[in-house]
Amino acid sequence: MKYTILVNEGPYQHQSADTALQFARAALAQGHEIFRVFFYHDGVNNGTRLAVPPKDDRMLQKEWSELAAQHGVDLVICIAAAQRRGLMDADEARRQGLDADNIAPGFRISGLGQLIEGGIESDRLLVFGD
Amino acid sequence: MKYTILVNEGPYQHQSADTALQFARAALAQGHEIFRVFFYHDGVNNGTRLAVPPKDDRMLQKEWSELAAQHGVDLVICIAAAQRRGLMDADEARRQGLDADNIAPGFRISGLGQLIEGGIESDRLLVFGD
Amino acid sequence: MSMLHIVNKSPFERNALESCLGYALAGDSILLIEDAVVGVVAGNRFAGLLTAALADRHICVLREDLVARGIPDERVLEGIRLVDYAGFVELTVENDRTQSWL
Amino acid sequence: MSMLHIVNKSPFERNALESCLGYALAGDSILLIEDAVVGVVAGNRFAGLLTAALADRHICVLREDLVARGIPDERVLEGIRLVDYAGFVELTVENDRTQSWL
Amino acid sequence: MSQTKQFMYVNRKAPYGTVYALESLEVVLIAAAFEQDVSLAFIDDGVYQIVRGQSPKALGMKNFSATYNALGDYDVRKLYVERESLEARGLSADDLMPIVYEDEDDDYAEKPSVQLVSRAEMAAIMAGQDVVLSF
Amino acid sequence: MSQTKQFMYVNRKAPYGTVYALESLEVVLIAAAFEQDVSLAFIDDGVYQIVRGQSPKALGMKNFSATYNALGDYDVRKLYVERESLEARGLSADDLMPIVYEDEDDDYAEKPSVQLVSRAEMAAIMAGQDVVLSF
Repeated sequence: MKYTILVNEGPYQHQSADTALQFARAALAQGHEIFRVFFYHDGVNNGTRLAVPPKDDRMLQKEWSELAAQHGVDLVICIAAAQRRGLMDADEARRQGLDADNIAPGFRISGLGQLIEGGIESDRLLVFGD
Repeated sequence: MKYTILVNEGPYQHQSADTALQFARAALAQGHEIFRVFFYHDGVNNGTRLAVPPKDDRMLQKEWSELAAQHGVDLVICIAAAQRRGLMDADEARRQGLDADNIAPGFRISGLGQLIEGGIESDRLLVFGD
Repeated sequence: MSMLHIVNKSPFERNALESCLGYALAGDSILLIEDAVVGVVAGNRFAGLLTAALADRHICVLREDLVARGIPDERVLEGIRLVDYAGFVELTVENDRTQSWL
Repeated sequence: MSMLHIVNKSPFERNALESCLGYALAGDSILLIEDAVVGVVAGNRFAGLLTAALADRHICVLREDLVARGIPDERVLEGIRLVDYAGFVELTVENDRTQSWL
Repeated sequence: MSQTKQFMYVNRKAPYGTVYALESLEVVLIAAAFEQDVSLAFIDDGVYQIVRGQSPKALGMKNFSATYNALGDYDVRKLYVERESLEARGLSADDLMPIVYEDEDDDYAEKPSVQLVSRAEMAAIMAGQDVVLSF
Repeated sequence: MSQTKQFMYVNRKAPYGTVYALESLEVVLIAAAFEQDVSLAFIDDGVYQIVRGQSPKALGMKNFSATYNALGDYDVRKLYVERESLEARGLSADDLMPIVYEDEDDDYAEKPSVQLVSRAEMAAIMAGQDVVLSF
């Protein structure tokens, strides 16, 4: 099976990102393909590299980056949602005249069309949110 | 009256930050004092300077900065909640070995004691959240 | 000594209003803001509950949030008072304490 | 052609489970995850609703979320199937589509 | 991407209190360009998204409700509203915006995009979808 | 800051599904240092925060429930649990963690911090607070 996963909430505040990650790992372990994980709404906040959670807690942002590195999963952050909330890659920060960026490795910023494409190309589209 | 306001949600996703801002302005207009606005949970995400919302929409992060500039309101971001979620000032970023920071003007990062102090020192503590 | 209870979620979606009404004492005030304002429309499923509460508690609704959602003043259940943000501030002055039902 | 309905909120707090049960058709599956798992405890206020739904629909609960919240297997309402994350994936394979009741 | 799939957007939340209604609409507008079969469901508090007379100006928010009127131009013509949800909220069809589309097969006559359906009818429509997106 | 105020932390949400339970507890721990009169209320799904046997390890989350046991050492000794909320959930007092404190005025005898109260009693306790914090 080919999956696209939609994540609508940021890390920690809601369990959605945790559940999405665990689901993705379980699907990969069974030999399924994760075509794409799309981060929308506050979900874009999963893609920051500036988080430093307590040492005895999980670091969700890094776990996503590892998932991308180990399994080649495509992690896409919605550009419109990211702009509202202050998630930026270097290119976008330059274009907007901002003095910093904060996106984590393995994530890329793109448009909502990537979500629709995921829905068309995948056998299943799963939504995790609040 | 002296108020402390607690904001538990980030900008846009929930109306909480809008309501808190409107309440603060209405209170100031009546001659009341806002002792402090404390940002906790996802509320810390109100304090980013990297947001670029659509031109036809409000820019909440900047409205907070303006409230601080115009009325001297103390905007405090909880450090523990900020670290989990990737909100950093320059000092904290340096301490954590990070290559960027993203805090907006008028905000400062401090501990939860600032919230309790607000509750003790103020006549009213109002909570805005999800 | 009275409490201002603030409810910000639709009673159709969450249990916050019902919990709040179970705790608000006689003389307390309840202010509905944000999505909670959809609860005050006359003839809806919560009209009976609110009417009963009005017997000994004050219920107010934030007009800016009503207007945003297209609910005209005349659709608001009888007995519920409309306030603006200035009135919201006044409610926090008139009552000794506030409690948000998040 | 069957649907996997996913509910992640406590039925005590939100209306998602009740809405979902109003839409799930005979043969559909309903999976309770995250805070929704508190809904499956035998003897709670939703036991009757779930028992009725079990007549023609499958109801599953994510065990990792039950364990996190201190709910032992033996407290789960009769007829509800416990699955782990691997079982969650299998449910998305067995059903043709999924719908999350956010 | 030659297949055509049935995409349904399920809206269960009131507008303005959260961003879901607005950002859901933004997805629908993008989705229209992909030439899939798109429909929208408004149930529970989602019916408030298409209530007439919305005016969030005093909140400092954008009034995006007019955009629903433009959906017809994007070939999004199926907006299903659950009757039971309206009734529980003291609302009727008269409280909804008159959203229409122009039917090119009928001399561009304006036809209503909004269809009131019962919960049972809505459940049947949902069951026929390939992809269900909820926000 | 010479006044002593009554602070109440109202917990209405289950743990782990959201961060509120954990971050609320973090506030309570800090608040203890300010020598105010602190109490906690567990109502609605909040009662699940102090249910025994929590084990979120498989979720990759920290099990912070043991921290409630340490509250006594911080002079936080008033944990009120609403009986009606337990009953609606098929729970009883036996399902809760045995949270205790040491009473220094009674030869450091261990005494229960958790008190089951009715909704009416809880409402009266709430009405006596100066500051009510809900997350």
